[in-house]
Amino acid sequence: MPTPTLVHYLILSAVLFTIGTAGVFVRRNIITVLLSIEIMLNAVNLTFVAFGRALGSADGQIIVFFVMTVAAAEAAVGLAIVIGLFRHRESLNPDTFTTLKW
Amino acid sequence: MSAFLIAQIVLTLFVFVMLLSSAAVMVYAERKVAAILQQRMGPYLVGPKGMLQPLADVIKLMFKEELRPRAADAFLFALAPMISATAAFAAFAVVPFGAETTFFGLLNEPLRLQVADVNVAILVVFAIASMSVYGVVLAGWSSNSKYSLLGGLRASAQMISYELSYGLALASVLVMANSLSLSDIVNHQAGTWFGVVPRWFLFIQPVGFLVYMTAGIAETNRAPFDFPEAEQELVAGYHTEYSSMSFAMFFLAEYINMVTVSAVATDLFLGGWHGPFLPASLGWVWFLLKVGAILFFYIWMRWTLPRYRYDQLMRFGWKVLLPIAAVNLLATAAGVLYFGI
Amino acid sequence: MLLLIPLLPLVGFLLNASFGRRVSKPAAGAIACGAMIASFLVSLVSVFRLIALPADARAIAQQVFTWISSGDLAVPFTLRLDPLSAVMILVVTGIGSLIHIYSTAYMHEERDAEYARYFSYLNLFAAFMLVLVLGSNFLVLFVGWEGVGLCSYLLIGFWYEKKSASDAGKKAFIVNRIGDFGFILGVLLAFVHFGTLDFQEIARSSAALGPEAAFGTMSLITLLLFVGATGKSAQIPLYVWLPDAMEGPTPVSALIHAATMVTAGVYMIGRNAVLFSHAPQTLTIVAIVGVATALLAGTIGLVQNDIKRVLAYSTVSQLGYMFLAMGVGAYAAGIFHLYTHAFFKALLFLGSGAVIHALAGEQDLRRMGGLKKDLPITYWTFLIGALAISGVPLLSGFFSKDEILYRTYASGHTLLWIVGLLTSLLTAIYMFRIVFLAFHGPSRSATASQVADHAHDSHHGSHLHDAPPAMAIALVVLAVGSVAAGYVGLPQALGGSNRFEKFLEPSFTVAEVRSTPDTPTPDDGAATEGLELGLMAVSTVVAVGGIGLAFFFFLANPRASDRLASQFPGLHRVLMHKYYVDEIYDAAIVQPIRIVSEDGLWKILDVRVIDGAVNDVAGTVGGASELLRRLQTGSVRAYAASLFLGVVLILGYYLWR
Amino acid sequence: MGSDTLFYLFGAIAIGASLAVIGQRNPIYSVLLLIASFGALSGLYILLDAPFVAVIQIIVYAGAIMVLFLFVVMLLNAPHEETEYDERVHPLLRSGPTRFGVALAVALMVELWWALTKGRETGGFPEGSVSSVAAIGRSLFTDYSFQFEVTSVLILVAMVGAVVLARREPRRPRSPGNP
Repeated sequence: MPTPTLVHYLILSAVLFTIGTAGVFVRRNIITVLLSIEIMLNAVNLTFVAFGRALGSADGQIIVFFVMTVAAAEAAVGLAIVIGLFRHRESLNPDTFTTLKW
Repeated sequence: MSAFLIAQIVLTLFVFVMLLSSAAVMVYAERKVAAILQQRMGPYLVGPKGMLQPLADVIKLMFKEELRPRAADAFLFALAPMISATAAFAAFAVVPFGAETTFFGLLNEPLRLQVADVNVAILVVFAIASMSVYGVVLAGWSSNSKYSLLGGLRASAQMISYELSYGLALASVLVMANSLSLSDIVNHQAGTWFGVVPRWFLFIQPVGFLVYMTAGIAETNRAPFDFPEAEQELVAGYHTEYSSMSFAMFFLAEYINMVTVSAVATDLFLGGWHGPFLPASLGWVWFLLKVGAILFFYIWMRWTLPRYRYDQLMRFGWKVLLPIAAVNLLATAAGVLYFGI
Repeated sequence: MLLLIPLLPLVGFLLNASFGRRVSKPAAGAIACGAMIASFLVSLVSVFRLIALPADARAIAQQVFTWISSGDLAVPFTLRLDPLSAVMILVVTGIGSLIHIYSTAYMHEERDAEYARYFSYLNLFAAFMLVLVLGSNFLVLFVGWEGVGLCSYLLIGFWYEKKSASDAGKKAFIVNRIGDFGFILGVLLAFVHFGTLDFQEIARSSAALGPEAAFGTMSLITLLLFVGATGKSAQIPLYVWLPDAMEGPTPVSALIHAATMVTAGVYMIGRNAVLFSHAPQTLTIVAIVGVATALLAGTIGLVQNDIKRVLAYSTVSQLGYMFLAMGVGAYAAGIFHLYTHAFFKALLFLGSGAVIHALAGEQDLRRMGGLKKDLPITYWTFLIGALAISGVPLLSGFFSKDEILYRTYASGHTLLWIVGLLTSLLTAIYMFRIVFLAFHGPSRSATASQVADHAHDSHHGSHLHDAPPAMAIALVVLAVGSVAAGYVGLPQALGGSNRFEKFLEPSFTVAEVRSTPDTPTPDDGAATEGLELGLMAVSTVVAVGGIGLAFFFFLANPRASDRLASQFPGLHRVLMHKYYVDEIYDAAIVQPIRIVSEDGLWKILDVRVIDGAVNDVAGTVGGASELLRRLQTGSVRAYAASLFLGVVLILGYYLWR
Repeated sequence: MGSDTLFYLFGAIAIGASLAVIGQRNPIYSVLLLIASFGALSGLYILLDAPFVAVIQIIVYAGAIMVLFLFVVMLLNAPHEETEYDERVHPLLRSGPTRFGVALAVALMVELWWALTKGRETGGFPEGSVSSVAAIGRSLFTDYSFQFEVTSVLILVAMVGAVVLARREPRRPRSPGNP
């Protein structure tokens, strides 16, 4: 097996990102959809760290912190919305929530 | 394989065995100390002064039947105790417990008495502590029993809440030591002030120490913060449905966690293996003494203080401990900045 | 070392704020006074160290930490002690300590928690004030500047349950905000222009530029800074908050609204003396505003009946003097007056506080009188303060005020000098009006007799009580200060050597520029000395004349003043209503804003334009949506799919290219 | 075991766990598998000389965010996805967005693969790397201080938002005659 280079990390990241994308469409449970989004964010993080390593700078790692904070905020608000939705409809299927207002 | 590598492997196995036996010692000590505090005898039948009692307990647990509720999630039910026990052992891996030594010339280069020397050790301890929540939560959920679920939820809420104060207390120490490595932090505390007072962080960071110890007790779910297993309310909390060896693993995890918290406290605040009278190669004796003292304190607390109420616990954690820890960190940072320590 | 000076009061604040309500009053008071006195002692040590340095290198700096370091903007949190700061910290901590001690007695009737709250605010104020005067750049100064504003607000509204007090607090805050707006703009402009916020660097680069002939950037910067100073130091047009600020406890009025905070504007101009010197247009404006304020406030002060309000207008008037000095370039004279004024004005306020305290809260001059025999300490100390402020020779106020008038005259502003002299006359009149109305003559006090009767009932032989020991100490020390403080700056004309001015001189110049010392300072030659002595004689005559007038109108012949008032009813009414400035502001600024907001912004702009636009847009959108809503399935997944489709297409396009 | 092998091992775990996350219906297992995936990513970060990010990844993602997910799953006692639909309809025959989305994901994969293999081979990583926590911290609090402050505001807003959204509606007081 070849020694991993930047491209290997990028391909790994691309695969993870695609898995996340597919997850958003395949699963019919909002929580899993949110998890898929986390996969995508992590794929992006991997890209940043790999590029930072390749360029020899700390910036890649720093951006990862910001992504993590955004992910945390997103998870908190997203899950709060999920709880609110579940209270109303007793369901977690995103296809249940198609009304534009109630 | 070099002698160094062999020594490293031996050391790792040694630490593992020592942790296992420390749990046994702790069980015995806990029962004896409790008995003394309550003016009872405590275990005295098995072995001299009942010293083989933990062994008997282990044998008894091993021969018991492994029960599992029918509605439980089989995989997670089995996984949960393993997570707990693994996390407990893993955290100790980065804790140094003695100065570098060549074992009286047996090795060519000195070996550090520590399983893995990581330069972000203090964060690793913190990370593994945060992982141990999963064992408890999963145990509570997978048992499919209301007592277990409540216990699990309480435990995780409590551990997450106190993790913040725990982390801030750690941070105030690492700000002072200017390093994330536990060995560096310990070596930073070598020597004395005025030739008498050891340069322990305990004396510069008394508030940090108190916060750390309080949060540590809450993190390990010990009395007076033992809500997850409050017998009177929840039967036994998250491990109500467990028996035999899986129960033993939770039990083991609890005691090893205590040992880890005490060991980390010793490294962070009490100067680790540094102490007078003994040569550096015997520093681990000092280390054991200090850890032992903290563990005794743990047991003493458990049998002295009544349990809080759950809301009091949460209020204390968020409204008292966390602000104190945050102010302490700020003050420490300001002090370090000003005095340029 | 320098850091300790503001840090000690801050620690006092933290202690009192955290635990004050749990400890007894003496403990809370002791913490606050201890912190202040300790700070005073540290200041003394620092100043002695400063004086020990050679005259042209008198500065001690301490960089506490790097505060901001972002791009071009690098601001260290640096404290710097130079002669100017030295004077200021001694005034703040010294007079501050005395007022703290005084307050322990004055505030004694408050509840424990309130008492601790009061002292915590007072300490916080001292900390911010010290940061203000020690800061070595605009941003650090601004921290103190805003901090003292906050404390002023908190302390004016200390009795927040009283509506007038909380209103006065808000008024002070809002009016100051207007000034601060100018100040901030000035600081920003200074940063843009000079690329730094450090005072010394600004002074150096402005000195390199040379004075501005026409109105340019530097004039604009200084003018904006001066707007800030008018807010903080109660000058036209932003002086209106200060008289109302008397709603706060009297020691607060003495400390914040007479001795220290209100002088921050004067200090700020002195601190930037080099910059201001290079903007002569602004200096002229400063001088005119200063003298106009002095005159205006002096005339209002003549007719007010609330003892503290008279003192407040007197403060405004004296601040006007200081700005006059700044405006004619006599920075040292201005700071000298600031320093002597701190003593006698604090003394006068504390004296009035003692009167109010004795009369159980009575502040109306018309209901006082004859207090001389009951309150001897208060009387004598108050009298000394009044003599000092009136400019009677050999007392401190005489030297500083005379220095200002002399320098004004010497710089050729004869008109300003005449107005200043007139104000000096007014000062003597209204000050002795207080003395005669409050302490001499028959007692007109309902309260006093009640108090006396009450005391008579409970235990015989008791009468109105004079200041308790803590208050008396502060009064006596300040009275001694009011007499003696002037001698550090004894002018050459009277055989002194003007040491104060020489000491301050390095603060107002730049090292490089100081190569030509003593340029136009007209302290050489017998001619100028003769002129100075002549002017002194004139102002002495004016002061004594003013006292005489006051004696005639308010003591010997009280009807005469009423007759005078009825002869000029219009003028009297205008003065009673303080030139209707509050009403004018209300009509010219507050009401228009309200009317524009209500009828313009709300009823037309908001309701018709904005809401109308929103409604129309909504209508249009509604119509369009009727068509477009078929796209909106409401299924999150479909949205996500379209989003990804876009990603795939755009990425595909770039790859294809 | 060299670090090369470790890369392939961790990569395989990450991909396998992520596939499993979206491949089965029990949300609890999804959460746990995602934690495993994060663990593998953390290992990759260590291989990339970023131990600090690796530890933070565990503390923040595994220790906090995933606990939150687990909490919500447990709180809602989240039902498995409705299974009758799955039994009735073959995955490839499902309604519009799902089918379309999977096709898009595949297209995206192809495109990314193409983009990454199109360029020259970049070769190995250079020698110098920034792994010191102090260096990262210094950069974070000076060069990125504005971003840092903005992020803290974001967190605050998210916190308030989460509290408001998840709060139970205050129950209306019952009328006295109607127990």
